[in-house]
Amino acid sequence: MRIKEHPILGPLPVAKEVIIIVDGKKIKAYEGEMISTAIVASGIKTFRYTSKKKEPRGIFCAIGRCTDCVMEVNGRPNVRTCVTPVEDNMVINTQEGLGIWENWRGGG
Amino acid sequence: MEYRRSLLEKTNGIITLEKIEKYNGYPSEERFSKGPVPIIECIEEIPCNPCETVCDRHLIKVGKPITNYPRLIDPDGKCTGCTKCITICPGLAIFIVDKTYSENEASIALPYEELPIPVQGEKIVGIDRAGNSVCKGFVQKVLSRKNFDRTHVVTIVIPKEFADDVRYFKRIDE
Amino acid sequence: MKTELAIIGAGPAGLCAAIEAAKNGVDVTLIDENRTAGGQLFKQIHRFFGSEEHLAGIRGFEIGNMMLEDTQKYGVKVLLNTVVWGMFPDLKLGLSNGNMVSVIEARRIIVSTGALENSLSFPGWTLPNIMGAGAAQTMVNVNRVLPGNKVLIIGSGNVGLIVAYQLLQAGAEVIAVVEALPEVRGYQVHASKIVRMGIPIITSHTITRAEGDSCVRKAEIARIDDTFKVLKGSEMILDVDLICIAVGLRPLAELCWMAGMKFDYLPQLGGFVPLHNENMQSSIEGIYVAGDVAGIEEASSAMEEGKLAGIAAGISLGKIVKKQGIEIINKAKEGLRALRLGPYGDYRQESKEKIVHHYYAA
Amino acid sequence: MATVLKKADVVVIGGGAVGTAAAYHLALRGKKVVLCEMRNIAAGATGRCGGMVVHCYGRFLNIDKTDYRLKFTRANTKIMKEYQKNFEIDFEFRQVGCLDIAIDESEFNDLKRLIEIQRSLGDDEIELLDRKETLEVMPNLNPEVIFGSRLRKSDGNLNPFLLARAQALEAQKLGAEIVTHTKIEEIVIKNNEVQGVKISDGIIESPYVVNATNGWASLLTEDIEVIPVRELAMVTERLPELPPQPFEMLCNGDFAYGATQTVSGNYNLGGPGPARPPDYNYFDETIYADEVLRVMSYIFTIFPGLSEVSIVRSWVGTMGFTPDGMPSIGPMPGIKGLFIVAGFPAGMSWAAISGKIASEYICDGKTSLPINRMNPGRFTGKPKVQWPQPYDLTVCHDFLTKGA
Repeated sequence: MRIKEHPILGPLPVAKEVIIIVDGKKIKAYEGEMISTAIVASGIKTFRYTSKKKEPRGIFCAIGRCTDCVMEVNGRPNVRTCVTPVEDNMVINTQEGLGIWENWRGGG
Repeated sequence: MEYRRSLLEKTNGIITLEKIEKYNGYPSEERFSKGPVPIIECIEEIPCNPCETVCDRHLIKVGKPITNYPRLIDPDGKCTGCTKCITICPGLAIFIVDKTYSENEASIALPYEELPIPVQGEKIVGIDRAGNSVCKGFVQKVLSRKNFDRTHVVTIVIPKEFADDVRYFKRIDE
Repeated sequence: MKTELAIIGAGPAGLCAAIEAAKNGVDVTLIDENRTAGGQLFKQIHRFFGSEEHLAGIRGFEIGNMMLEDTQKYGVKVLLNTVVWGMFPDLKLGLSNGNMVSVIEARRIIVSTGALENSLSFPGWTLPNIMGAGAAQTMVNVNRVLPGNKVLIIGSGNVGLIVAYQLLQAGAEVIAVVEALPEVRGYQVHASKIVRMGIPIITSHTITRAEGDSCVRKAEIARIDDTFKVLKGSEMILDVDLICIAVGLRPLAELCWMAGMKFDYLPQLGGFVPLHNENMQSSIEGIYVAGDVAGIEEASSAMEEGKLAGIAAGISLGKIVKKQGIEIINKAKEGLRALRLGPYGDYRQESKEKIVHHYYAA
Repeated sequence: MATVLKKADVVVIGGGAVGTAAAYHLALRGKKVVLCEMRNIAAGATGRCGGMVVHCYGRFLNIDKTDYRLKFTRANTKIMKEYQKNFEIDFEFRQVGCLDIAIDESEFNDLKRLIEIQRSLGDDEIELLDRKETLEVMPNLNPEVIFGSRLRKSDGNLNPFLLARAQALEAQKLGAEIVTHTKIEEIVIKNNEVQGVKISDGIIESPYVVNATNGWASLLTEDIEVIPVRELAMVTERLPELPPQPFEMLCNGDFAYGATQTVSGNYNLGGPGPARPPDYNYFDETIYADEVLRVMSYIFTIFPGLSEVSIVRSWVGTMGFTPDGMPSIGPMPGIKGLFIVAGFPAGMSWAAISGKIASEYICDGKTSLPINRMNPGRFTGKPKVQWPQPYDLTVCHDFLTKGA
């Protein structure tokens, strides 16, 4: 959940509210924050399932290095949600294995 | 959670009065009788000396190199209890103990960086260096100055015999 | 695109290098893949150690803000959201920003790309909400969101101890800090603080298993002997929903490998470290390294190494008068020497001397 | 006199797909084999290539020897299918087809002529596809650029690391010794007879030596003249399998740019990376910005979808060409006991059969397939081929296609 009041950092900075759609559900987010922030704030911890063993995975490094937090964003899989800021009505899906490339020019 | 107690029993990393006495020195009862005394509980050679530079009366000595153990040099009780040293210390390892607060009570000014900030008069439990609750007391004063950069100085009052052990507190209602 | 000095990574080392060089007339381009500069500074809400020159007593993110202002003041060109995807032999850097790909040519390069947290494998280690302690610190202090409420921390170095405190500040309950070795690894002052606040530090213990489904739910810790063998029967199951791994960091030196730098293996400095001399010049002419990429230390040393590299590059570019440059270099070296003392500093000083020795021997 | 470290029936030099194949097939015949590798298994060309299995690599060059080459590459595929039945390691060999793409009308007409020649030489598999048919087989290609293609359904790809490791493991199980990080200083020859090999701390005595070092082969045996060719390779992030999935594209004549998808979903991209002035060092494994951009942008014109995909890593590999484009497989004339297996532009399509032939020759003195056209000594005494300098693509294209 979001840290509304922090002893050192003070209150949450005011930011424009945006809506993102995660697995079909509308979730509130703040402009400029990372996708992973909004996802974790909404209580979701699993971002993807691995392709072979279908195991749940979530944030590990939070600095865009380990790719364990990748999800499908606007029809493109493998997007590192910990370093990608949210945009209004972004469509985000939990990634199953290698994910589905929707409107990809290279798509089959 | 029942394992809470068994975990606490096994804990390591507790700083002891002997070590403080050995590395930083601990005020004598005679020095305590003169008024507030900063207690520095920083028993390792770590490269750090803001406590030395912040004291307007130059009562804390580190010297060169800055890994020397910090020591209070204030035999005549020049310390005014201004608490600058408490809030500058990166390790939150400095407290001011005033055993002259009252006949059988002592006050302890300690750094506090959590929410909610305590309120004057609030009932508290005194916690020692190992995390154990050892006595009851109350919040005597809360200082929240801008130049303390978000570290508040909470002064609690507890029975005098615990003044050498209590270094933290918890609210009663918690 | 051409520049005199390209600096890769705008953390404490990169920022200091950029400021010191630009202050002395060098045309600097500072490149960082993130949306904001500052690197680890902005998740460090605690006060820095060191002395006045190291800006001790000031909180990490305040230092970050001060440096961002200085970069504007001294005219540093800052390229954010820009990934350096390649460092090529003739001091060329491949950049990409969005889907715009370009190549920048520099006369000198400073690599200050920082470090990555180590992971630790145990049954269940890939479960969601088992993350690096630095990652949790970023989530809490930068992204302002608490990933879990009942936290177990593995590793009692400064990162483990500080993150335990900062999770508590953010309102989480820290169940315990678990340490494999018999004694606490980080500064005593950090340990004393969390112990008095009720967080037990359990030494000679490690995590043997984690369980959960869409999130970690349980962690099993157990006592181990000095050969790290688990003592049967000493297992304890803890209810947790977040496990933070604080078992050290390693340099993020892919660009250094790619450019063909020579390396040394020094576990005390995080593993494979690019060879460099006392002025941070790497084994490749014209390329310097600074900060955690040149050996894991803390932000204060990274800042001093950044100054060192910035000035050394400025001198070799002929833009900084040698005499004046040497003064700043010696001051930075004094700053580093002061930080590399005592039980937590001696081994780093010794390792750094070994690197410089191998640099000249290679 | 250097100390004799050990004795072997055969010393194989080179730990790539070809060397490990030779070690395996020799060990299968009960020979005491020692394989020496300068770096690590599959650290040379094998570990840097796209893993393509192409039964008839290239276009004009050696088109007249189609039937001869198909004997080897078809036998190679048969052996690899046997491997798959009893090898412990699965090296991910799949026959998903290969498209050789024509990017303009003249190339398309070339392909038409080539296919007639191939068919006349007994190649019943090769098919000519026009643009529509090509795009049906691989819809992600760029219709504006594609004119048509040549398709062979039995081509495919494999994991080159795993092939080399699989063969090495099976060879070890049969008693072969694999020695890595061991550089051969010289092949010891006394009065034209192999005595063994010299390494830093001594000699390994052996009556037979197999030189399977491909791009580096001429450094140990000058006269066989294998020319190292620098190739740039890249790998993308993992993508779902693109249905249907013939993989590799050969285009722009013999200087192939290629894209092949691995079993785990990454796309391997490749293209020519000519050696750089001033010293034109073909063994230079460092990467240069301009060549990465060139290979990437060329492939993206053919396969636009890939431009939205991240490139994760790029590296350089060293292939081995011979002046006439045919591999050099056979005993070295005039030197008893020295067998050469080198000079493969498409190593993965020849490795297994070349290893088997080496073991046949060493064990039986004859081979199951005729190796007369690949005599390693065929260039001895002829003027050394001067690789055209500066080595630029168009010049080399003509050089390779029209021969020396």
